[in-house]
Amino acid sequence: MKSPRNLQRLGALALSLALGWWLWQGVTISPFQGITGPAARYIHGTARDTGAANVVAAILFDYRGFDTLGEASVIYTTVCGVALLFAKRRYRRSSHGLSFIVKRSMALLVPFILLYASSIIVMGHLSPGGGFQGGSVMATVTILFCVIYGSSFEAARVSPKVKETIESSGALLFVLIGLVGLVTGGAFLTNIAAGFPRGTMGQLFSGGTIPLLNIAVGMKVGAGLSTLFYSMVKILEDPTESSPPEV
Amino acid sequence: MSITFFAFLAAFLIVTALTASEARDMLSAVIALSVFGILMAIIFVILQAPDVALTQAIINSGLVTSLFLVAYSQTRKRGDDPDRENDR
Amino acid sequence: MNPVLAIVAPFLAAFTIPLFFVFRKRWIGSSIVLFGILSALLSLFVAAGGERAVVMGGWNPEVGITLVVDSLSTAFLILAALGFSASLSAATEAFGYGPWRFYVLFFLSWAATNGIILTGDLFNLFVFFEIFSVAAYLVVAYPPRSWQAIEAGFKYLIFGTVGALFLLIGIAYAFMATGQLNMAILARVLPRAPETTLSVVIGCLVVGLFIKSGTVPGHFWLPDAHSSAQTPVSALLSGVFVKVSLYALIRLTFLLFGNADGRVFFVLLLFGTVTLCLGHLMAFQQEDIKRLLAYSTVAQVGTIVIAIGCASAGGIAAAVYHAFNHMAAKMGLFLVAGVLAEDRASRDIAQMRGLFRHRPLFVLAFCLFAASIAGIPPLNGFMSKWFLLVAAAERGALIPAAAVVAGTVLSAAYYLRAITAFFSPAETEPPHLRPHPVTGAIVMLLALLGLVLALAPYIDPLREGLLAVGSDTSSGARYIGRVLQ
Amino acid sequence: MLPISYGTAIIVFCIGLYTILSKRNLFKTVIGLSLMEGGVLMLITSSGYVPGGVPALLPFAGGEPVNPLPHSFTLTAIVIGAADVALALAFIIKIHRRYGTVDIDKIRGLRG
Repeated sequence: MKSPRNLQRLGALALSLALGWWLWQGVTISPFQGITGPAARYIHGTARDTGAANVVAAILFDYRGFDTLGEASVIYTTVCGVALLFAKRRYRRSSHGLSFIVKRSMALLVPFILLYASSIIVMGHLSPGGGFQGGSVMATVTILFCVIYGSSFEAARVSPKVKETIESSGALLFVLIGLVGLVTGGAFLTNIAAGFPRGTMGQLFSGGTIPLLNIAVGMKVGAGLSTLFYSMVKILEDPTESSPPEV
Repeated sequence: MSITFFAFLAAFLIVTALTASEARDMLSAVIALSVFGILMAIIFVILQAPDVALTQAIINSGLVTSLFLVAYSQTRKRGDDPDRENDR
Repeated sequence: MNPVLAIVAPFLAAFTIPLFFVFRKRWIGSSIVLFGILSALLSLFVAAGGERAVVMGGWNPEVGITLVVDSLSTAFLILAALGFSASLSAATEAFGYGPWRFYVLFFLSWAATNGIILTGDLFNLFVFFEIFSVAAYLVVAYPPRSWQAIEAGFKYLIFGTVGALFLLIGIAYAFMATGQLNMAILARVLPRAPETTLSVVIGCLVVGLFIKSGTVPGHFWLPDAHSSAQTPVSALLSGVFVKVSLYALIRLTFLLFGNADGRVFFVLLLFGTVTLCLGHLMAFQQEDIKRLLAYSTVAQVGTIVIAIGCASAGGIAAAVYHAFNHMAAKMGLFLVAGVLAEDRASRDIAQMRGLFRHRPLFVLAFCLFAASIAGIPPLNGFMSKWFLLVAAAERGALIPAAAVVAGTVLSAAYYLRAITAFFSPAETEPPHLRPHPVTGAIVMLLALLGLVLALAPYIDPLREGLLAVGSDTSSGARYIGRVLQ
Repeated sequence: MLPISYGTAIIVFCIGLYTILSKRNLFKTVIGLSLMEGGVLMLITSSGYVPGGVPALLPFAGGEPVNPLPHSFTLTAIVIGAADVALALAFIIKIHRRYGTVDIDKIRGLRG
C-alpha cells in the first residue's frame, strides 16, 4: 500500500516539474516597446468612446461587454445548480448567534456596509470597483448575519423568492440593455452609438450604459452569491436520504 | 517598489501555497489559502491593478474562504460540534 | 438575422423561467416549450442566413468581440439545434415541467453551446466554455438524489476545471506573445511568435480541449458521466456536448496552427488512434448497456480526432459528417437504451432478454442505429468512415486507418451481443410500463435523419456543402477575410 | 521584476497541479484547483505590467498607464474560478452526506 502511493507522488512531482520547466521556457519577456494592439485603443479611446474614467470598467462593460454577460451567467449557473443540489431542505438554526452587544453593534454597522457596497457599484465607472465587487460586498452581509445572528435569522428577513427575483431581473436588465443597442444601433450592447448619453467624464452620470450594466451585474451577483452561501449553510442531515436509488 | 520586497512577497506566496498544499490539518490549509489570497491581492496592487486587487481580496480571500469553512464545518462528523449539542 | 439572437434567446429563457416560477407558476410549462421552439428556430435562421461576421457594440473586430458564421459553424449550429430540441422533448416527457431549475441549466448550456460555435474571440471562447461546462456538470448531477450521478458530476467537475485552466493558460500565453485575442488576427500574427511559446500555446490549448472532449489522457470522466446521467441528458452529452469541444478543436487547430506548426496534426492522429482502440476495447468488456454506449462514444471521439488529424479538406468533411452521424445514432441508442432499461429496472445486458416481443419498434430502431454506428454498408456510419479512410489514405496514415477498420469489426461484435440478448426468449415476461410516445417519435425522426444522412453523398447540395466546409476550414483564408473585410 | 512574477506564477500553478494529482482528500483537490487558478491569474496580470506604469484610471497621473486588458480578463477569471470552487464544495458536502468521508480511496465512484 505504501509504495504505490509514493510512486504516484513521485510521478505527480515529476510531471509538475516537467510542466513547469516547459511553461517557463515558453515565457517571452521582450523589452517594453509601448502598448500595442487593442489595448492601445482602449487606453487612448476610452474617454472619447465611452466617457468612463475607469478603463478596466470601460473594457468590461462596453468594449467587451459580451464577456461580462457570460461571466455573470457563470455565477447564475452556479447559483441555480447549488440550489438544485440542495433543493427542498428545511431551514434550521445552526446556532443562537453571538452576544447582545455584538448583535447591536452589527445592526449599527449593516447600513454602512450596504452604503459602501452601493457606492462601489454606482461609482464603478469612475474608480476601482464595479458590479462584481459591490455585489460580493453585499453578499458578505449575508455571511455576517449568519455568523452573528445564527442562520435562521437571515431567511426570515429576506425570503429566497425575493433574492431569486432580484437575481433574474438583474440578468434580464443586462440582456434588455443589450437589445436596445440591437434595436437602435445595429449591434448588441452598443453604448454611445445607440444614443445613450456620454455625460461629462468624472461625473456620476456619465459613461452611457456602463453604470446601468454595473447595477444589473451588482443585483445579479449580490443576490446570487447570497443565495449560494445560504443554500450551503442551511442544509442538515436528512434521515430520508440514506438509500441510493438504482438506475 | 523595490525588487527585493517583491521577491520577498513572491517567496512568501510560494510558502503559503506549499502550506495550503501540504498541511495535514484541513483548517490550517484553508487559512493558508486565505493568506495566499491576500498576498496575491497585495501583489496585484504592486502590479498596478487596483480593480483586480479589490476583487481578489473580496472574492477569493473573503467569500471563497468562508465557503471553504462552511463546507468544512458541514463535513465534520455529527456530534463533535459543541454548538449542535447545545441545540438539541 | 443577427447571429447574437441565437445566443440571446436561450439566455432570455434561462433568465425568465425563475420569474415565472415566482409570479406565474402555471406558465412555466408552456414557456419552456415556447422558448425551446424559439431558440431552435433562431439557431436555424442564423444558420440559413449565410456567412457573416458581426462585432458586438459596433466596434471594429480588433477592439470588440466578433461573432462569425461560416460554413463550419453553420454545420455545427444545425447539429446543436437538432440535438437540443430532441433532448428537450425527451426531457419534458421524462421529467415533466416540475424541475424548472433543470430547464434553466438546459437553456444556459444551449446558449453557451451556440456561443462557443459562433464566437470569433479566444477569451470569449473560454468564457462560454466555462458556462457550458458548469451547466454540464450540473445536468449530469441531476437528479440530486442519485448518488452515482453526483459522483460522476464531481469527477467531471474536477477534470473539466483542470481542462479549463489549461485552456486559460494557453490563451494567456497567446495573449502574452501577441497582445491580440481575435482569432482571425491571431491566425496572422501567432506564427511570428517564438517557437517555444508557440509550442506552449498549442500544447495547453490541445490538452484543455482533449480533457473537455474526452480524448485519451482526459477520458476518465466521460464513461461515468455519460452512463450515470438521466437518459435525455446522456443523449445530449453524447450527441452535442462532445461535438462542441471537437468543433473548438477543429477551429483552433486549423485556424491558429494550421500554417504555423504541422506537428499538432501528428499528435492528434496519435491520440485519436489510442482513444479509438481503448474505447472499443473497454466497450467490449462492459455488461452495463449505458456504459457500453459511453465507451463507444469514447471510440467515436477518437475516430473524429483521427479525421481532424488528417489535416486536409477531406478529413474535415469526414469529421463533420461523422459528427452528424454519431449525433443521430448515439442519441437514438441512448434514448432506446433508457426506455428498455426502465422496463427491466436494470441496465445489465443479460437482464434484457425478450424485449423484442415487448417493444419491437424500439428494438428495431436500436438495431438500425447500432448497424449505422458500427459502419455496416450502406448506412450513414459506413459512408462517413469511407470518407475518413480516403482522407487517411491520402495523408498516408495507414495505422489509424487500420485501427478504424479493426474498430468496426470489434464494435459490430459488442453491439451484436446486446442485440442477441434482445431477441432471445425471456424467462419472465417484461412488465408493461408506461408508454413513451414522445421518445418513440424522436427515435423515429432520428432514424429518418440517419437514412437521409446515408444519402447525403448522393444529394448534390448536401455533398457540395460538406466539401465546402472542408475546403473553407482547412485554409482559413476565407474565415480571416470574412472577419477583417 | 517581471521574471520573478512569471516564475512565481508558474511555480504556484505547478504546486496546484501536484496537489490535485497526489492528494487523496477531496478538500485538498479543491485547494489545488484554487492554487492553479491563482497561478494563472498572476501570470495574466503580470503580462500587463509596464515598468513604472500607473493604474489605468483616467486621467493618467504621472506617466504611462499599465495595460488594462489583462486586468479585465483577470477579473472575469477570478469570478469564474470562484464559481467553480463554490460548486466543487457543494458537491463535496453532498458526497459527504452519502459516504461520511472525503477520502477518494473510500468513495466508490471516484476511483479509477
